[in-house]
Amino acid sequence: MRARKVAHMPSNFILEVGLPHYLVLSSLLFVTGMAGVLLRRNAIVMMMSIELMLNAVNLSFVAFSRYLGLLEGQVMVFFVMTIAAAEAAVGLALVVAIFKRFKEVNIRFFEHLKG
Amino acid sequence: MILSAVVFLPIVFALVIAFWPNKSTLKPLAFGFAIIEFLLSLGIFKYFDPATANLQMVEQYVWIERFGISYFLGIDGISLWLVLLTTFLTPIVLLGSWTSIDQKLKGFLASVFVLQTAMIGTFLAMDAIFFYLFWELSLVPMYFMIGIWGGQRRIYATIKFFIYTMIGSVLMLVAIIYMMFLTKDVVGHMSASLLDFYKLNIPFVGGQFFSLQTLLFFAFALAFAIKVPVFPFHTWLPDAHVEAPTPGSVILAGVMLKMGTYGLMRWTIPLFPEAADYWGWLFMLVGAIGIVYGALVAMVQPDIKKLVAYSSVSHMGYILLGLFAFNQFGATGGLYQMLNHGISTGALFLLVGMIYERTHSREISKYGGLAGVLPIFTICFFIITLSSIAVPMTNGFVGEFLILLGTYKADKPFAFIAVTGVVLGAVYMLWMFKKVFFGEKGELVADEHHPLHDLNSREIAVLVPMIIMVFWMGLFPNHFLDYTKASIDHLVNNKNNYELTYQPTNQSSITETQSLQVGSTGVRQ
Amino acid sequence: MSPDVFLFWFLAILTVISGLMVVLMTNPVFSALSLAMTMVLIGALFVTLNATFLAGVQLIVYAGAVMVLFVMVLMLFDLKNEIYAFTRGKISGAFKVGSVGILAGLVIGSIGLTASTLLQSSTAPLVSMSGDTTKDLGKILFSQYLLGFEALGALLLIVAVGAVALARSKGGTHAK
Amino acid sequence: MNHQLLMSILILSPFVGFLINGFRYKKHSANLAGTIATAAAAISFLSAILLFIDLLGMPAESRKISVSFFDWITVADFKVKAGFLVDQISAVMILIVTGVGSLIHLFSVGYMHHDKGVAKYFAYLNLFLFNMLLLVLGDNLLVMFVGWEGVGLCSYLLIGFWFTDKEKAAAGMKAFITNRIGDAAFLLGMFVLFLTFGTLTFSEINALIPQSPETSWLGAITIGTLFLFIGATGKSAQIPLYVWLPDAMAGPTPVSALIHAATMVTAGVYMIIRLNPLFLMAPNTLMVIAIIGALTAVMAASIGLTQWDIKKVLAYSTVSQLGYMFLACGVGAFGAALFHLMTHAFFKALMFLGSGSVIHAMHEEQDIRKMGGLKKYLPITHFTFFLGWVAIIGMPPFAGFFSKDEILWMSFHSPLGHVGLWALGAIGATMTAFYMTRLMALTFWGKSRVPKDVHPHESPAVMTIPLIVLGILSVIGGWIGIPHVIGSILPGHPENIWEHWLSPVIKAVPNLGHAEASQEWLLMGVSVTLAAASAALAYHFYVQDPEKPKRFAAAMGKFYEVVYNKYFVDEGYFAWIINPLVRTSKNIWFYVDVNFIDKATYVLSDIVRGGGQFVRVLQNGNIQQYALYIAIGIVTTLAFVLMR
Amino acid sequence: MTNIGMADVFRISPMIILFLSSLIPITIKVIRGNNEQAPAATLFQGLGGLFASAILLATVYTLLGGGAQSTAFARAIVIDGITLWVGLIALMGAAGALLLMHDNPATNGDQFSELVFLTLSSALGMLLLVSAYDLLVVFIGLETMSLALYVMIGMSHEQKLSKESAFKYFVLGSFASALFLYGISFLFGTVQSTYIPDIIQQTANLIGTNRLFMIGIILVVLGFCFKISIAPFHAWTPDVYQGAPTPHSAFMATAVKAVSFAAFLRIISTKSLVGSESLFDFLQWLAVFTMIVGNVAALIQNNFKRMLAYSSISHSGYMLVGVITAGISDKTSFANSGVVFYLAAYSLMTLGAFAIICLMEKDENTSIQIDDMAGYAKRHPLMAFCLTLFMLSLAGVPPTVGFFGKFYLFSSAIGEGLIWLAVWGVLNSVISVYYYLRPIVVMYMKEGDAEEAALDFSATKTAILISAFFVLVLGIISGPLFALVEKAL
Repeated sequence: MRARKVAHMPSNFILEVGLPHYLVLSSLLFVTGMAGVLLRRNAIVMMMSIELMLNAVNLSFVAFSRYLGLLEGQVMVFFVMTIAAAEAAVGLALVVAIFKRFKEVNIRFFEHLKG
Repeated sequence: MILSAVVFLPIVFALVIAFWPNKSTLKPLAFGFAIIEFLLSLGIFKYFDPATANLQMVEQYVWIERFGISYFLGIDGISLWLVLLTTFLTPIVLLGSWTSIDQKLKGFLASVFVLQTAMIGTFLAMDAIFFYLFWELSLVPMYFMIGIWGGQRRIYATIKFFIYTMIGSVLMLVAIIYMMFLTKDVVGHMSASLLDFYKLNIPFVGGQFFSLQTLLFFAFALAFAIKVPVFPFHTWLPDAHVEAPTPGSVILAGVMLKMGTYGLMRWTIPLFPEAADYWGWLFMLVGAIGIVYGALVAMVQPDIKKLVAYSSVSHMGYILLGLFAFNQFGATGGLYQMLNHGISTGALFLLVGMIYERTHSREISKYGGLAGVLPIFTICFFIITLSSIAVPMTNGFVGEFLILLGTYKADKPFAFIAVTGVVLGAVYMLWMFKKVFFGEKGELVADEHHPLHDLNSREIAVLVPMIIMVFWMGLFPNHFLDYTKASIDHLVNNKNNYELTYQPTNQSSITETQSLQVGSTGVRQ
Repeated sequence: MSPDVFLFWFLAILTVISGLMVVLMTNPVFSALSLAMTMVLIGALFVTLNATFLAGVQLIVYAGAVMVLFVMVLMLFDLKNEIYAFTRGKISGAFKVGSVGILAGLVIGSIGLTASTLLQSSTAPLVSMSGDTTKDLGKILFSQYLLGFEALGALLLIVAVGAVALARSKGGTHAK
Repeated sequence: MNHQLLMSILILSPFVGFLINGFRYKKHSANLAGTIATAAAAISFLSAILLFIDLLGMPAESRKISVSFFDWITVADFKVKAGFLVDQISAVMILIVTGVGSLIHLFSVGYMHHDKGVAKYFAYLNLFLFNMLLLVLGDNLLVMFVGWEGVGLCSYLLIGFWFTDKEKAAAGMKAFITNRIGDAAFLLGMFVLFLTFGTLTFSEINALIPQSPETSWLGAITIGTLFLFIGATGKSAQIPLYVWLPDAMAGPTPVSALIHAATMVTAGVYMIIRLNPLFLMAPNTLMVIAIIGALTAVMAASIGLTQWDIKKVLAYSTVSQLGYMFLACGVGAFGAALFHLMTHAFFKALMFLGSGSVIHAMHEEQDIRKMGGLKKYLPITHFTFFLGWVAIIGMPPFAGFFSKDEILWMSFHSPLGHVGLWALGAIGATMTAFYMTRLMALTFWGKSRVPKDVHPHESPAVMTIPLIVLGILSVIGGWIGIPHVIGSILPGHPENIWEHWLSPVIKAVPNLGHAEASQEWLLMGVSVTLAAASAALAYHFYVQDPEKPKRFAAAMGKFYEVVYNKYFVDEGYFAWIINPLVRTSKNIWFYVDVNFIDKATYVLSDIVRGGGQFVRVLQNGNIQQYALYIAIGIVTTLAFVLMR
Repeated sequence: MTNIGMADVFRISPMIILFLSSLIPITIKVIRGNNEQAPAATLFQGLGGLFASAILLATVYTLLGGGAQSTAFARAIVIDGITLWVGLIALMGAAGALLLMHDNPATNGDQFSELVFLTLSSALGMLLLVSAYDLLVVFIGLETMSLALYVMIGMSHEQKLSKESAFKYFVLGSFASALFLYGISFLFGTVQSTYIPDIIQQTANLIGTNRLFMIGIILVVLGFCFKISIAPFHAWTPDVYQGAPTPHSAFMATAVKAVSFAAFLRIISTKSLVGSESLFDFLQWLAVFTMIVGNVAALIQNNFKRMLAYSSISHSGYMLVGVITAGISDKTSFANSGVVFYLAAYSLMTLGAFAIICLMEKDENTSIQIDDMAGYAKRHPLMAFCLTLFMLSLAGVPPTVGFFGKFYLFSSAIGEGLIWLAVWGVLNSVISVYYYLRPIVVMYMKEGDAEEAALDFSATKTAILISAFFVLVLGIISGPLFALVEKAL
């Protein structure tokens, strides 16, 4: 069973692009973004990683929308984009405020609250 | 109405005291209040019918309808004397602490009255949640009493006290809630009424710990056992007693410990008769161990108060033994011993407090020869010691005798263990008495700079009622037992299908007055 | 391999690479540029999914406005290559990479296992999505999603006021 | 006169005396306090006499005055009344208690004249009388137990009367606690009897006993009576609980006379006599009682041979004599036991008071090595003491002879007896004669060894009058129980009034065979001869050749050491019971309470705290760490849910 | 196509009025040339808005009576019992927080108008969230609420910790919303709708079979778990509560938590989700884990706010028990109302506790350590008494409302057979007793400098007294309130 799948999958998988492809792509982008949040220390890069995650979500929405034939997915994306922009604005405002205070955007300097 | 008044009047007093403007009149005011409360509680006798085992003077109003929780007060022979004990001790405590409590007086007096409400409520509430409310409420003022007016390690002691007691009682809460759901099948709706709980027919599987009745039984029993306190859970008690101020110790020993044994008597045993039967040996065992253990440990205490505290452990072991003997002697003796212990240990703590006020030390080794210096004090102490070691004609003897008789009837080996407590009790009390009162004058007693004064008239007034009670209860136990007889007979004879009924007096009653004959059917056999 | 398929693979691989670059570039500016590129590529992917309007919005809002914002802030801080770009703890790093990897594995695995059933339940015709969807989008937006839309308006106002307030916040009443 | 009133006066009069003196505890006037107390005792004695007269007026079979005051404890079928009973047994006892008691009160007035706590002393003494009356009069075991514990309590108070002396306070405590051990057994005995018979009233128990004796060791009656007997060993100072009595001599000497010789210590014997039909049904118990009694008699006597303290000698003598009483009970001769109880009360009270007089004269000196030749200083004391001496060594026709002889005879003759028991009794009697003579010799006869600064003088009249009265009683007290063999040869053939009086309430020993008079004569002769010989020996030792005892003691070596140190019983108790107990207590307190239960609680709380510290470490302030937790949470959840 | 008319507008009138009134203070500030008006005036405007909104909410609910016709905007929102009660709790929380902000040195004075605006806006988001019937609206509500909060925290006059905490909150919040959104996308993909009733309806079919659906539902659930700070998603809570100005902490602990729970309840409180036993098993473990983590960590805290933050985590654990019960029970109402009642109770007592911290703060940089409270009882006997009341209520000691909250919550769990959860809950509440008693211990039993302060009244004290009053009174007469809640749900 498994052997057959392995044998046939590649050609199908490469030649027939469908919803799963987009979903896999979106999930890869999502976890990449997640990894960015987890690994990068620069506050702005972390925020960018979050944007990446949101974009991955958007991709998934649009893919669903396309393959399910539902426009609502695109509406969702529309909303998500707006909110992401708003988030970015607030986030950057915060980062600027922090920078003004700490002269630093590396999150390792923001560990006063702990325990 | 009288029960409600008895329960809630102290809260009103507490409020009045909290807003009383004049600090100098606080003490007489509070004392007067306590006396009023005591007189009011005497009024219960006017309506009390000793001939019936029914619940009397019932007041029941719907409180939380959804869960069948009601404001439910009632009294019978089991709770009667405990209520009286509470109201009797309170004025004594107040009088006894006249000079020892000077700081934050308002808070102290208010605490005492709140505590009084909580304790009386515990004895009178016949609704599980209502009961639980008072049960837990009683922790708070006592917590403050120990924590604010206590000794050096008061904070450690008070937190230990609070958390120990809490651990037990929360499991009881779970059990109560579970039983409230069980009542649905019996009375048709959720009910927290104790009378409905009695109608429950909880399946019991012997030998299996994780069976329903056993688990519920232990959930209840643990709560009460910690409060009593039963042997392995007793360590909070010495700490609490040693650190507590005198009035705190008196109330703690005098009444609060009784809440545990009362709970066993009122709740655990009749609610889970099979489990109580099956596991009774365990409780008799820990009771017997408690007697011997408490006595042995009391024997080697360097601190008078700690000694008295461990003696409490020992005495409470007797009560446990009596309750789990499941016969009239044991139960009567147990109940009587609750009162005795309240009087004698309460008085002991008062006495220890009096001497502590004079010398600011409780270390036995620093005393000696007190008898020559403080004769009245010595006499009082001696009388109370006699009561504590159960010399005949004092109250302690009646209780201890009945308990031992009941135990012997039920289970001889435990009686043999318990009887050693009779000897050991004398050993530690008299040993202490010898060291403190006899011999050459100790460093505190001989101190030229602080000559000791014998008891003043206030202190004598505090002790005289106690001493009168010691002999009254010792010589005429029937005056007291007449009131409890019906209830205890009912409890012992119908243990396996115990029910309480009452004559309804108001419309909003949500409990049927006709008792369902659940005992004759179902799993109970 | 049809052009569509080729396009997809091309865009997909590029997107993943640029996405990875966002994370891996130690210079934040490069990260930002990679992110911009990723967004553009995603916009392109939107086009392959017949979401042309969204593709446009993606370019304007994301690649345009948001990225400009990011870059601007970066420039404000004048950041160079960072020495401590990544977290250092080895164990926690392993945990982080591991958890992310497992998450990817789980999600992708689930997608793989569910792929066959994914579209069966769909009854809506695919054809309607082939044309331009902008108009329909507008209709839905202003009927079914009107509340959300309005709320979004309020949200933007809040964010605007908030960002201004944050920027102007001077600090303590006892500020020196 | 109304019996109830009479009974009330009898019992309450000492109590009232106690209250009056108790509230005057600070007063120093010995005369006033003594008068009050003595009057209270005397009133009691008068009532006792009146009751006795009433009793005499009744027909022999129904001689019984029973008064019940109130229901004391009523629980289910356990009903105990505060009921009192005067019958043949208790009538004798109340007469002894109040009579001897009154005399000793009177003596005390003189003896305690200079003591500051004299009011307190008399209060205690009256309280003791009250409790003793409760004990004696109680018509059931529980009321008896009230008195039983009450007298123990008074004994505690009086032994520790001079409480500033640690030793004396300790002696009081020892007495009380040792008694308590017995009391605990007494309680158990009551439980057994109550659960067997459903009552604790003597008359009902005695009516309910089975027809045939119980042969099993585990039968209810055997066990119950054994428990009661253990109770009696505590109160009446028998092996193994006798150790308190010699120490109890720390109390004032009249107290020793009243409590530790005449009355309280005989309570155990009295209790057994009260329940004689029951005990008769438990031959096993009787056997134990007899053996213990005989052993105690010998052992205590042997210790008495070596003691130097005048009161200690008397104390061991008391233990020994009590042993005789138990021996009598054990062989079923309850009448003889009561008889000896009475005569012993006379002569032992006499001797104690005499010793009190001596001590008084010697300014609180009790060591007989520092006395000698007191005869000329204390003629009355010496004379009365002499009477006591002849009585106790069993010289006919003094009181002790009749009672002791009866016991020895019965221990041989009774089917429950044994020649071995008789032999032990005879040995004991011999020793008694020896140490008593030794006491007489060292105290009154021979050369004076009195220190120079002490000037002995005869006691005042209040002290000598009781001595004289008791001396008379010691002489004639035995004449009411003249055995048949002697009675038959005496002019007028005096009857054995004693036996006759007691016959309705004391069951005769079953299967008592017919006795040969010659046998009885023989045994009597042997014991009297032995006693006389040993008395003569002692006289030789201590008066004629005072160096001999020392040589003799040296010859005995280790054995003498052991006996002199009372067989090291006290030390043994300390080493094997008390010290281990205290050590164990300390250990369990330290290891179980402090180091186990509390530690366990601490460990629990430490675990909780440790958990807190752990969470605290995880909460390190780094956002990425936090995000990692989220990621881990999500991954775990997904894995958990999806993999299932 | 659905018609949207005045009826819909009427249904969202509480939100509209809130939005409009939120604009008043900043508008006035702009009109006054960027000068703050009197703080009291701003405060009253804000309170007025909240009050009006509450009144309207109650009116709307009363007129519509819950049920199907109370939806609006193409069923995007619904005004039902949860909306009403949790909405009221949120508005109350906001009002309380406003009162606190008025006095607190970290929030009053400069930029108070903006704060009021943001608070009301956040409340707007909350109303949206509690009434949302569509995951999209949920998301929007969530974001509105959160974004306003991030800014509010960042605006604190305190410069160091508040910035850090705002940033942490922001990053983690965004991270979680991304995950949440990702979950929504899967739900959308599998159910083909984001409409909650649709999802619930489809659940029965999809739950066992469709793994993507499972991922979606899990991510959504865990997204809520983040907001309500369920361990291990709780890590932000202590840092943020501690760093944020105390009024904002109070706001978060009361309103934010309440509405997040409400939205969570809406999604989970359906029998159909039981299909995934493993999910519920896992949630149960999470609940237990959360209680333990919260309690043990709170045990060793010395910073009062941080302690309360951990305690808030543990309370989330308790409430999660109720939510789980609601999820598996037939009669959802009982467990639901248990949770809602607990939310109300918890809000009251925790608001009071934070309010007292506010009162103690001398300037914006003060951080209240528990050990510093020695002698407080002597200085402010009334306040100390109130704090005692709050602490005991939090610990669940009768007859306070906290006890009855726990009682209803655990009753429902026991009624559904989740006894072990109830046992864990009560055992944990014993642990919690220890740290709740600590402030009391320090206040009453340790000596501190003690000159009795004059009795003056302030907005904060008003909030404290009102909370204390209700903590006590609602405890004693909790029955009717609970009946009311239950009737509504």
